[in-house]
Order: sequence, then C-alpha cells, then structure tokens
Amino acid sequence: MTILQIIARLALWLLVAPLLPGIINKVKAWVAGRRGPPVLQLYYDLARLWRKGVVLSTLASPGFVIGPAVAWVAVASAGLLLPLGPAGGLFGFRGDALILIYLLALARFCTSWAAMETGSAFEGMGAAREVSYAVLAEAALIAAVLSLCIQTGSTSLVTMLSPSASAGAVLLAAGLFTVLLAENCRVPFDDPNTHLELTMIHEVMVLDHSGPPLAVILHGAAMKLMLFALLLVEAVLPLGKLTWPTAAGALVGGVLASTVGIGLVESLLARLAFRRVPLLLTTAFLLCLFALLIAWKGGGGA
Amino acid sequence: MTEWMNLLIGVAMALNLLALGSGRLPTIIGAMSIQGVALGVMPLVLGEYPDWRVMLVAVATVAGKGLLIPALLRRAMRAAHIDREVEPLIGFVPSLLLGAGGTIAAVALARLLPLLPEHSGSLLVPGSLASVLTGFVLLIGRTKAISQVCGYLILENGIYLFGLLLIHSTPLLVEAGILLDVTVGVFIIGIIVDRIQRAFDSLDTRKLTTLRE
Amino acid sequence: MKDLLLIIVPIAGAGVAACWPDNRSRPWLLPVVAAVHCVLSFWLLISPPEVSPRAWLGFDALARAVLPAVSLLFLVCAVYGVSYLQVRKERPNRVFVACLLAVLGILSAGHQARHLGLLWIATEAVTLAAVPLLHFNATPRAFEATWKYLLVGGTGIALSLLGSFCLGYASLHGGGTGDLTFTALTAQGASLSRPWLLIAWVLLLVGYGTKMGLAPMHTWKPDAYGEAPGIVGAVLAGGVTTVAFTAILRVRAVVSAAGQAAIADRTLLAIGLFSMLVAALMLLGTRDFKRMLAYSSVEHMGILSVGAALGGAGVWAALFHVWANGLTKGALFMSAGNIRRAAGGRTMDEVRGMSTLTPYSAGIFVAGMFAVTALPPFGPFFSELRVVRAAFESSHGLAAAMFLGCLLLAFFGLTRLVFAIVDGRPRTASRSIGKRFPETVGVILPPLTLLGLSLWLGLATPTVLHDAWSAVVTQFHPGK
Amino acid sequence: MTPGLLLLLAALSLASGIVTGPRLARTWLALVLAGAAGALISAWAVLESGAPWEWRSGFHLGGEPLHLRLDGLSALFLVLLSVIGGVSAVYARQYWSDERYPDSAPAGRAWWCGLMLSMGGVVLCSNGLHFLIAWELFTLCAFFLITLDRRRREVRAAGWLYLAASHAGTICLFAFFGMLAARTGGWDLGPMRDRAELQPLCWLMLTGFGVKAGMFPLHIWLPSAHANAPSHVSTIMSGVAIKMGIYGLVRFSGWLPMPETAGWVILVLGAIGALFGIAFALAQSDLKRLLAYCSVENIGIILIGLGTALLGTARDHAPWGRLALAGALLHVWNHGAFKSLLFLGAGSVLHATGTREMSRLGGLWRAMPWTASLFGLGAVAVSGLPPLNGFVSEWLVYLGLFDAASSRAASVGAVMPAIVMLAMTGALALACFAKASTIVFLGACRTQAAAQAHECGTLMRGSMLALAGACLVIGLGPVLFWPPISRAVEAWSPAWASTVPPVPLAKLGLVQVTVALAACAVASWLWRKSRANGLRRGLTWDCGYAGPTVRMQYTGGSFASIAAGWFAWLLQPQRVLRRPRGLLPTDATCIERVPETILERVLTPLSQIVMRASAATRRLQHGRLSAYILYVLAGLIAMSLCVVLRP
Repeated sequence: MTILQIIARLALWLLVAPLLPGIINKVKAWVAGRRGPPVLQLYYDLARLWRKGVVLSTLASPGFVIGPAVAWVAVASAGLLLPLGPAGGLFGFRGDALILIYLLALARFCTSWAAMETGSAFEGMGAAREVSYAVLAEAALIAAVLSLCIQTGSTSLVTMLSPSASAGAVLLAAGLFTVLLAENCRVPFDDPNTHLELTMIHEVMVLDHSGPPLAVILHGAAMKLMLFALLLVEAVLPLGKLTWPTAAGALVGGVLASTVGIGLVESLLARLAFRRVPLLLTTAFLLCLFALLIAWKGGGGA
Repeated sequence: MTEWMNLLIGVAMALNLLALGSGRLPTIIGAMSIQGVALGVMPLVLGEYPDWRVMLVAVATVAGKGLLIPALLRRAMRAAHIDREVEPLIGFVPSLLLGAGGTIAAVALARLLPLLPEHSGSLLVPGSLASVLTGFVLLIGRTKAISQVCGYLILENGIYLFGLLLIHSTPLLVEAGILLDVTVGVFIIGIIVDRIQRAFDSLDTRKLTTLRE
Repeated sequence: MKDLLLIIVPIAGAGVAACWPDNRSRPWLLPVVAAVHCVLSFWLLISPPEVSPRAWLGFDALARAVLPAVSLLFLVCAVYGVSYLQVRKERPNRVFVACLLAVLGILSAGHQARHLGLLWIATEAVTLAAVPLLHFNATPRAFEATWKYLLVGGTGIALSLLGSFCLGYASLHGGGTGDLTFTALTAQGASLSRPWLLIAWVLLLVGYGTKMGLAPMHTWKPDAYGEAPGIVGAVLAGGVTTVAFTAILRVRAVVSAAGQAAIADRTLLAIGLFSMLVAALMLLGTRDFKRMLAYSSVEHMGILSVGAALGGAGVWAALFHVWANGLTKGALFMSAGNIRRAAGGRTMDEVRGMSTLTPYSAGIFVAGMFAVTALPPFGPFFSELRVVRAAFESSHGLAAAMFLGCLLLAFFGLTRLVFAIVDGRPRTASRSIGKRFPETVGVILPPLTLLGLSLWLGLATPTVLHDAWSAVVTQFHPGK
Repeated sequence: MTPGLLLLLAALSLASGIVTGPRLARTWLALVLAGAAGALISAWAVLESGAPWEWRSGFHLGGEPLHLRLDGLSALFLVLLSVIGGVSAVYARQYWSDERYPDSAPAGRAWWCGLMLSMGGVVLCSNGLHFLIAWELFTLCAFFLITLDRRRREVRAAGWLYLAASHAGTICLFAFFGMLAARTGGWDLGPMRDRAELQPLCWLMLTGFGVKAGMFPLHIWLPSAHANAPSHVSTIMSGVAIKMGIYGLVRFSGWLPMPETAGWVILVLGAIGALFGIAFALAQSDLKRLLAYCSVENIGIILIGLGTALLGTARDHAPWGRLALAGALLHVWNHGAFKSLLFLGAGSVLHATGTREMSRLGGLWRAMPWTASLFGLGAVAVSGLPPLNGFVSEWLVYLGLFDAASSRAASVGAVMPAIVMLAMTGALALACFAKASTIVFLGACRTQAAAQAHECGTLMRGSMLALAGACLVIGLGPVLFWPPISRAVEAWSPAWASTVPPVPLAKLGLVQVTVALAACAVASWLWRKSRANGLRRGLTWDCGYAGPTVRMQYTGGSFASIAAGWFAWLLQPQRVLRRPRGLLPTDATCIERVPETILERVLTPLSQIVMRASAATRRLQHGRLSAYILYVLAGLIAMSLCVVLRP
C-alpha cells in the first residue's frame, strides 16, 4: 500500500512539476502580449536533453555529474516528505519539517559543488551568491516553520500545515512567497532567462552542464518550485478544515494562483541590483518573524 | 642623674644636626666620634652602681664608636683619596629642617608613648627617635659611601640610645647592638679592600647603578 | 645535645676549612659536613627532643618543621658546590667554603633560637657571613651587589634590633622581668604594653621582612642573586630567608598571645600580597634569568606571608611551601647557573637555544619553572592550592583572587623568559663557550635530585612532616 | 574482564608507551591501540549496562585517596578519547614519521601517550585535587605536542598563547576547586545539587572550562594553536581536548546546583559563539584556521544544547531539556568524528603540498581522490546535512529548542532567537565548507605545489576512512546510538533516566538511509546514462573566452566575500591593496587578512595596560641605593599606617 503511495506521489512530483515553469512562461507571454512557448515546453526540453550527449569540462571530476543527481534526490525526497493537503503525508513524524529544510540545503550544497567543478569564474560567482543569500532565506524559512510550530504546537509537517488561518497568515504568505522567489531564483532576485552571466545566480551555476545532468537540474528546479508553492499554500490555507474535494481543489487552485503570481511578478518587476537582495530577503525574514510573534502572542493565552 | 643624662642626649642631638648641616666629611666624622664618646659615657651616668656588664658596654662603645670607627673612616678617606666635599641629594638646609622637624616630632611622639616612671623624665626615647630619623635622612640624602656609612652610624646610635632603656633588665641585647658596629666595620673594610682592588673609583653610590630592573 | 651539634659541627667545619691547605680538596668538606648536619637534623625531625621552656636554644616545633628542609637543600647545594668549585679552579675558595659552612651553622642557630636577642644575633651574623659569598666573583657588579645587600640588609637588621628593644620595653612596661625568651613573652601575653608591642611588631616585620625580601624592602635581592654563584643564591633563598620567616612567625605568636593577632595578620596579608604584585609585575618585564629567580623568590616570600596571615591552615600551607619552594628553587638556581656558564650571558637577548646547547640543564630549568609556577604534580602546586583553600576557608575571597591573579601574571612572565632562553637557535658566541662547560653528572644530578624531592614532597608528603607542621600550628596558632 | 581491569591495562600500556615510544615506533603504535581498545571496551561496557564503575582505593596521592569513577558521562567522553586518540595515532605514524621529523617525532610519541593518559585521568578522577593534576598535565602534554615543530617561530607563539590562556583558565579552576573544598570540607567530588550555597561557583567553572572548550569569546588561543600544531595534534585537540572543557562544564553543571541564569548565559554564549565562530571561519584563507574557527561554532552548538538542558532542569526537568542535552552530547561525538576527519584531510593536503593557504591549492582531486572525497564527506557532515551524523545531533538540539519554544512556558520563548541563529549558522557552515572543499579540491591547480601533490599513504587514508565510517554509521543508524547517549543523560540528571528515545530516531534513520541509497542509485544511473550518451571532454565554457587561465578561477576570498561582508563589523578584515596603475599596469596585489578580533582588539590593549604598569614598577628598581633605603622607610611607614588604620 505504502509502496504504491510512494510510487504514486513520486510519479506526481515527476510529472506535474515541469508544468509550473511552463505556466509561468505562458503568463509572462500573455502579459507581454506574445504567444509564448507551449506550456509543456519544459517536458520537450527535458526529453531532448535526456537523449543528448555530455560535454565535460577538462577540469571536472565525477562530482560534476553526481552533484546534480544527489541534489535531485534531495529535492525529490523533500517533496515526498511534504504532505499533499487532504491526501496527508506519507510518513509524517516529529521534526520532519527540519529534515525538509536541511534536504533543500543538501541540494544547495551539491549544486554549488558541481558548479565549482569547472574552475570557471562565472559559476563560482553563482555558487557564492547561492550559498550566501540562502543564509537569509533559510532564516526566514525557519522563522516561518517556527511560527507554524508555535501555532500548532507540533514539529510534524502534517499537523503543522493545517493551521487555522490566523492574522499571521497574511504576513506568512508574503514572507514565504518572497522566500519562494529567492530560493527558486526568480525575479526580482534572479532572471531565469537572461543571458548576461554576471547577473545570474542559478542559471550561471549550470552554464557548463549539458545533456542528462542538465535535464536533472532543470527537473529538480521545477520540483523545488512546486515544493515551495505547495508549502506556501498549505501553510496559509486552512486545508485541514475543508472536506476532501474542496481541500484538493483549494490546493491545486492555490498552487496555480501562486504560479501565476510568480509569472505576474516576473513580468511586472525588474531584477534587483545585487546589493539590494539582502534587504529584500531581510524583509521576508521580518515578515515571517512578525507572523511568528503574532503566533506567539495568540498562543500565549492558550 | 637624669639631668646629666639629658645633657648628654642633648649634645648627641645637637651633633646630629651638625652632621646634617655640615658639608665636609671630616666634620661629620668628628661629630660621629664625639657622639660615640658621649653615648659611651651614658651607661655610667645612668646606673647608680655600674656593674661589670655596664662597664663593658661603656668601654666597648667608647672604643668602637668613639675611636675605632672614626679612625677607620679617616683611613678609608685617605686610602680612597676621597675629596672632603659632600654632594647632597637633599640639600643641607632641607636636611636640617627635616632633622629639626624629626626631632620635634620625636619629642611629641615620645609624649604619647607610655613610659616607666623611672624613664619618664629622660630624653632617651625622643633622642633615639631623632637620631634614627637623622640617620635615615643621611642615608637617603647623601651620595658618598662614607657619608652613608656615617648616616648608618647615627641610625645605629639612635638604636643604642633606646637600648639604654633596657640596659639593666636585659644587658645582653644591648651588648648585641655592638655587632652593628661590626657591620659598619665591614662597610669600611669593604671600601678599603675594594679601593685596593680598584674595582670602582670615587666612592659615589650614584655610580653604583649598573644593576637595575 | 644533638641540637647543639647542629650548630657546632658546621662552625667547626668552617674552622677546619679556614686552615685547610689544599684548594683542590677543600670543597669536599662541604658535602661531608652537610651530610652530617643533614643526618642529625633528620634524626631530630623523626625523634624530636624535649625542649625546656626556659632554654634559649632548642630544636622546638618550628625548628623541626623548617630546619631539615634547609639542611637537605644545603646538602644538595654542597654536592653541587664541589663540582662548581672544580669548574672555578681559578678562584681561591678558602673563604668561600669556610663562610658557606659558617652560614649553615648560624642558620641552624637562628632556626633554633628561642630568645629574641639570640635570634637577632644569628640573623645579623648570617648577614655578615654571607658577604664574602656574594663577593665571590669579585667583579664590580659583584661588589655593587654586595654593597647594596649590606646596606639595605643592614638597615633592616638595625630596624629589627630596634624592634627587639621595643618588644623588650613592652615586656618591661608590662611588669616583665626583661626575660626575652619567646616562652616568657608569650606567657606574659596580654599584659604586654599594647603601643610598644605594635611598634615592635611593625619594626620587626619590616626588619625581618627586609631579610626575607618582601617588597618594598626586596631591592637587594635581584642584585645579590643575580651576581652570586648559583648555590649561594639557592642557600640564601632557601635558608636565610626562611630564618627571617620563622622569626616573623615566632614574633607573630607573641603578638597573638597579646591578643593583637588580627592586626598582625592584616599587616602580613597586606605586605604579602603587595610583594606578590610587585614581583609579578617585575617578572613580566625582566630579561635577566638570574634576576628572574630573585623576583620569583620575592613572590614566594609573599606567598609565605600571605599563608602565615590566613590562620592555622594557612600557616600549615606556608610551612609546606617553605619546603616545596626551597627545594624547587634550588633546582632552578643550579640549572640557571649551568646555563649562565654555558651561554656566557644572562639576558634573553644574549642567551638563546639552550635546549640544543645544554639539553639537560634546559630541561631541568623548564621543569623547575613549571614546578615553581605551581604546575602539578610538583610540591608548590599542593602548597599553593592549600593556601588558596585556606584563604577561602578564612573567607578572604578577595585576597585569594589577588593571590591567583599575581600567580597568573608571574606565570606569564616566567614562561615568556624561560622559553625565550630555551628555544630558538643558539648564538655562535655561546656555542664556543658551551664547549668549555660540559654538562657533567656533578652539575646535573643535584638539581635533578631536588626536582625529584619536590615531586616526592608533593605526591607523597611524609606523615612525619605532616606532624611537624601540625605541631607548629598547634603551638603557634593556639585556639581558632 | 571488569572495566577496572581493562582501564588498568589501558593505563599500563599507555604508560609503557611513554617509555618505549621514543625508541620503538611500531611498539608504540601497538601500545596506543591496545590502550585505546581497553578504554573503549570498558567505556562501552559501562554505556551498555548503564552501571557506573567506581573505585575508591586506600592509596593516597598528594594526601588524598585515589577515587575513580566511570559513569555514563565520563564513559561517553572516554569513548571519544579512545577512538580519536587511536585513529590519529595511526595517522601520526605515517604523517609525523621519524624519516620526516627525526628530532621531534620520538618526543611526540611520548607526549602523545602522556596526553591520552592525562585526558583519561580527567574523565576518570573524582577528586578535585587529582582532577586538577590530570587537567594540568593534559594541558602541558598538549602544549608540548602543539610545539613539536619548535623551530618555527609562529608555532612557538601559538604554543605560548595556548599555554597562557589555558593557565588563565586553570587559575579559575584553582579558585573553583579551592572554594569547593573550602565549602564542602574535602576534595572529594560527587553530586551536590542540594547545596544551594555552592551556586556562585558555577561562574568560576564556566570561565575555567570555557577557556579550554574554546567557548566564544574565550576562544582566542584556539585558532592559532589548532592551525600551527601538527595535523594529528590539531585533530586530537579539536576532536577531544576542547571536549574536555565541555566535559568539565557538563559534569559540574550536573553535579552543582546551577542558577537558571547560568542556563541562559550558556545558551546565549552558545548561540553567539556558533554564529560568530562560523562567520570567522568563513572569512579565513588558511584551511586549518578555518577548521579551528568551525570548532568554535560547534562548541557553540553544544553549549546551546547544554544551556537548554539547564533551563529544562530549572523547569522541573521538562523533557525538551533532555532532548537538547542528548543532542549536545551526541554532537560531542559527531564533531569529534567529522572534525577529526577534516583535520586529517587538511593534514594530508599539507603533507602533499606543504601549504595551508587555500588560495595556493585547488584541483587536488586528481592527485588525491581519496582525500578529496573523504574531505567532501566530512564537509557534508560538518554542515549538518542529511544523511550524515552532523544532522542527527543538530536535529535533536533543534527539536529540543522547538519543544521549548512551543511549550509556551512564558520566559522560555526567549530560545526562539537561538533557533533562528542556529539556522543561520547552519547555512553559513554550508557556505563555509562549500568554499573550503571546492576551492581546495576542485577546479584547476592554482600553484605548482598543488600540481605536484600526491595521495597520502595507506595508514593516513585508513584512519580517515575509519572516521568517515563513523560519520556514516551514526548518520544512518542514529537509533543504535541512543542507548549510550541516554546513559550519559541519565548520569547527568537521573530525572531523565529512560532508554526509549523521545523522538522517532528510527524514522529519521530510515529517511537518511533512503536518501543515501537513492542518491547513490540515481548518481550511478545518471553517470552511466551520460556515459551511454557519450562523454566529451572540453574546455570550461567561459562565455566564449577561449583561453581561461588558473588566475581566472573564483578564489576563496571572493567566494566568501558576500556573507563575510555582512560580518565586517566583527571581522574587521585588514586589506593591503595595490591597484593596477598606468597605461601598461605591471602587477597588482590584494592581500586580505582577518585578525583574531577578540585577541587583537580587546585583549592586546588590556595586556598593554598591564605591561605599562610593569614598566613603571621596573623603573622603581633603578639601582640607586639611597632610594632603596627610602623604600625601606616607606615600607615602615606603610606598615605603621596599616596597623593604625583599621578597615
């Protein structure tokens, strides 16, 4: 039974994840008044990359290929830990929220390791930015998780993520959305489809990747996006209170909404100057902190 | 008896001031020897029936303080060709003032101290204190080795004066005081010997400052 | 009888040395006499004789608790002295040997003196007897050191005589017969006239403190220890100073019998801590490793008087420290002497890399330095820890803090200097000199023995010493 | 075989190691391993059974009867000592061999045995006097090990700094034990929680042991000592020696009555230390200094756990306190394992290239694949990432903090900042070790030295493998290690006695194993797939620039610059910059040095004040005789005043 569940969820993550970038691009195209690439574009890209050969830098070690693989595994298992709204979690237990956060960190470590393999100036730059900004993003994330934990008195995602929407929810939503943008290297932190390497974080880390490894990286990024979208929605919406179908609907709708939101942000905002990035991230952190304080205050009486 | 006693002590104190004030070594040495004789006479004046112990002390003192040490000092001066001038660190007038102040302070202090009835009239305590202070002033305020020796001698005379309070009860202790003279003797012999060894010229202790920190 | 022999044998030995013709074989008198003295003193330590209260001399509790340490240290120094004088053939050693033995005899007298006057005479005599020892090298520096030693020390001695007079007068004024044995003075107790007693205490403390080398009267010490041969330094530091210390203890007993113990302890504590502070500050900056030993000795004198101020347990710890420090310091003085000779220099600017030049002496020097800075498992660690504990027990928390702070500063200073000397690359000049002074067994074994003794003393303090020290505490610290 | 007998054997073999070590290297290794094994077995037996072993003998040492005690807590640290000590002895056999260091290697072997013996004494002795003895001997042995290579000046300076700092700590311990003995009336140690009058002692204890543990801001000695010591010594120093400080803190915080304030202070110091320590580490350019500062960070994490535990005891033994303490104690082991692994790795790099400067290394993976992969593993572990051991202990500490926060006990809410700081510490650690491992081992060789590197020998590799194995085992099977940890917790506070893990460690282990296996599977699959699709080697794509050179590589300094920039106020980096000038600029340099701020900005000025006082005092000893006699007079007057004036 559980085996089947695992396979089902895995399949879900594998298949649905690449959809979100497509949607984002579509939204951006609409806003810009273009037709834009098909929603399933990423699927095509992945399929094509999967068949292509690989060009390895002469300096690169096997870690260049192993890194993306481990990162992908980390993100995937983080996804499996995440409860899917009404469907609940696979095996929720105390403290799995922290495992989720640290699995994402593992993914980050592996991507930056792979980036440093080539000894290129640009990829080092990307890796440095990635790991540095993550410091603030992670602080914000942990603050969000902590506020949920205080709200629900539990450190297990399943119970954490069905909060009664409190006053903090709005702040939490704002904070988590910003973290989402930062962690997935979207505008205003990063521009996924610029071609000026100096201004990129994630894209510049994968400059030298090609073929299956690149496919794995892209798919991992998509999964990460979906993971954060789910986390955001579940943290904010009181799914636990709704019935099965409504909850499922709300979940899907929420994810779609946040994806569209990302698209809109990308098309309406410009990328920040890098020295501004910490400022924005700190804002996100403060938002989560206020949410935390509200949760603490609200909980204080109870 | 006490009058005689006090007279002698007065003489000693006056000699202290002279030693403080004079700028020439021979004068100081002379003062020394007179003071030594005076001190030597005191025990005889003090006791009604001078027993042999007291006699011994008196003789030893007169011989040591009055004759031997001054002679040695003079010899040292000759041997070391020391010029007769005293270079003071503390000028003569200040030293005199210090000495006078010290004497007054000594008298005042002696008032405060409880004394046995038989000593209540005598100047022994203030005299000794004054001499000790004078000795310190000379030791601190004079640069020549010889003049420092003189200072030490005066300091020691003050102690001897005090010892006279005990001369009947515990003679030995006072006799022991003679040993200090031996110390002084060693000083002077040191000077002479070293002069012969030519280890350091012009007995000016300001030059004795290679050892520091 | 034996207790008198302790005095007579060395004096006689001194006489023999004075008329001994041969310069080569004369030094051998030192170990012989010292051995006899050592045997006697330990015999007495193990089976203490009856001391009649009226006696002026006697192997009483205090002598029993301290004198054997001096005798032991002297024995080792004597053994070292033989080989030292072999190295210094060029100097006639008649006066040296005679005076060294005389010092031993007078020291034994001073430790056993139970009469104020006798004690003073002994101190005076030892001061004079030490003069030729300090002047052994007959350099201008040596003369200067001797001169300062004599004049500062003489002033101190004079003050202590004045103090003795005052104490005598205090007893007279209190209706005493002028009997100045400590037994009598203690018996007279509260009837001693208070002002005279206090004056006497101050004068005696400063006077004997000068002999002990407590700051600010310590100024003669670095010069004397710096210029004298190593063994003389060791004997002065381990023997003469302890006489002064026991003198202070004896007087303190009288004062506390007169009910003024609080004042006495206050002054002792103050001067002790001040000495430790001054010594620590000096140690931080000094560059001469023989003068360093002198300052370290000043510090340890401070430790002694702090201990003496802390009541029974403190006195016990202080006596322990007399042993521990004396033996350890001896090892330091000897190894320092070796290094000094082999390196041909005395400051950290001239001396470097001795670990390669004189490995054994350097090793002993470092070990002794660690021992003297209270690193376990050597003796001083235990004694100083006991002082700290005594301070806390007598609720002197602040004093303990200052005590430990000074220890720390001293540690900084000592390690800095010692490692500067031991490490690094030796100067070419000292390389050549080093060859002329090889590390023979004769100059290595004695300090090693002392270190071993200090180790043994710390780890397994013999019960007989426990008893001896406790006896002192019960006699000189009645009540409390 | 009782623990006592085993311990005796261990002690004997180590003692004979001191004697034979200088001569016979092989015998020495055998003896050390035998001793380690003996200690390990006995300690493990105690941890298994949970029955403490205690031995009071009539044999007196320094006037005190010998009293040894091996309970859960000391067994925990004894295990650490024996494992790390044995492993790095093996490493040292090849790393600091007689051939390379003929004059220092023999002494080093003797000191090594002395160090292990004395540290064993520290964890075993249950008598204040003997504890101090063992403590000081251990300090001394460590000092002589750090300064094995005495010829180098910076080594001597580092050694002296270590000695001075440790002695300052020891002075505090003198006061601590002296006061303890004065108040309890004896040197014997044991639980005395019920004696409220002992509470003030905890501050002395905190300072004394804090110095040795490298607790921020008392860590001043640690970076230079760990960086300049021979690598096997750095290993035991940061793996075990600083843990002795932790042992003292845990041990006596368990025995003494602790005010709640102490819990808060330890917690705050821990949090600050963790964050600042890793910030310092991030900014370092010297590989071993980086690792040393990272030790400060990990000590901070351990202290966070301990502080939370103390808060827990203050709140009638709340279970979250137990959780945090368990995390801290497990982290003691974990840090021992991965930090030793990293230091050994750094040692191999130093051994192979002769430099610790990361900017001179790079691309070493080709020459030394073993070291590279093992160092990478250690980096993952030290960054606290699943599926390795670092994560397990941090997870436990986190859970303790989260439960404390959500327990809604009013004041405990103040632990929340600690949680956030811990999270930032984790992220910074990731950045720091992403930098360290990749700059050193990946990319192109930056210098000739790096290009001519060679893989380390079998013994060195073997010891690193053993430690890596430990990291893996603890990471994948955390539940196996719960019973021993719980024994230690029980020894600390009997109120928390229970062998059932309060958290689903088994499930955590399951996740970790799954992730690990999946990672291996996917990685190999991807590798094979790429091979199948055809691998082509090409020049690194530098955006069209065809001739990338080594100098174009991203350097460690620039890698860390962003995050380090946020801490510039603390790090105060000193930069020597020579910009390119003129039409045809010849050369330009930029040297950045990060000082040990606490030492150079705080302590040095203070010491200068003391030195000024000392100089003033020395001027009084100017050699003028008359002044000396004036001093005597002054002493006389001062004493009279002291008599007349009563306080």
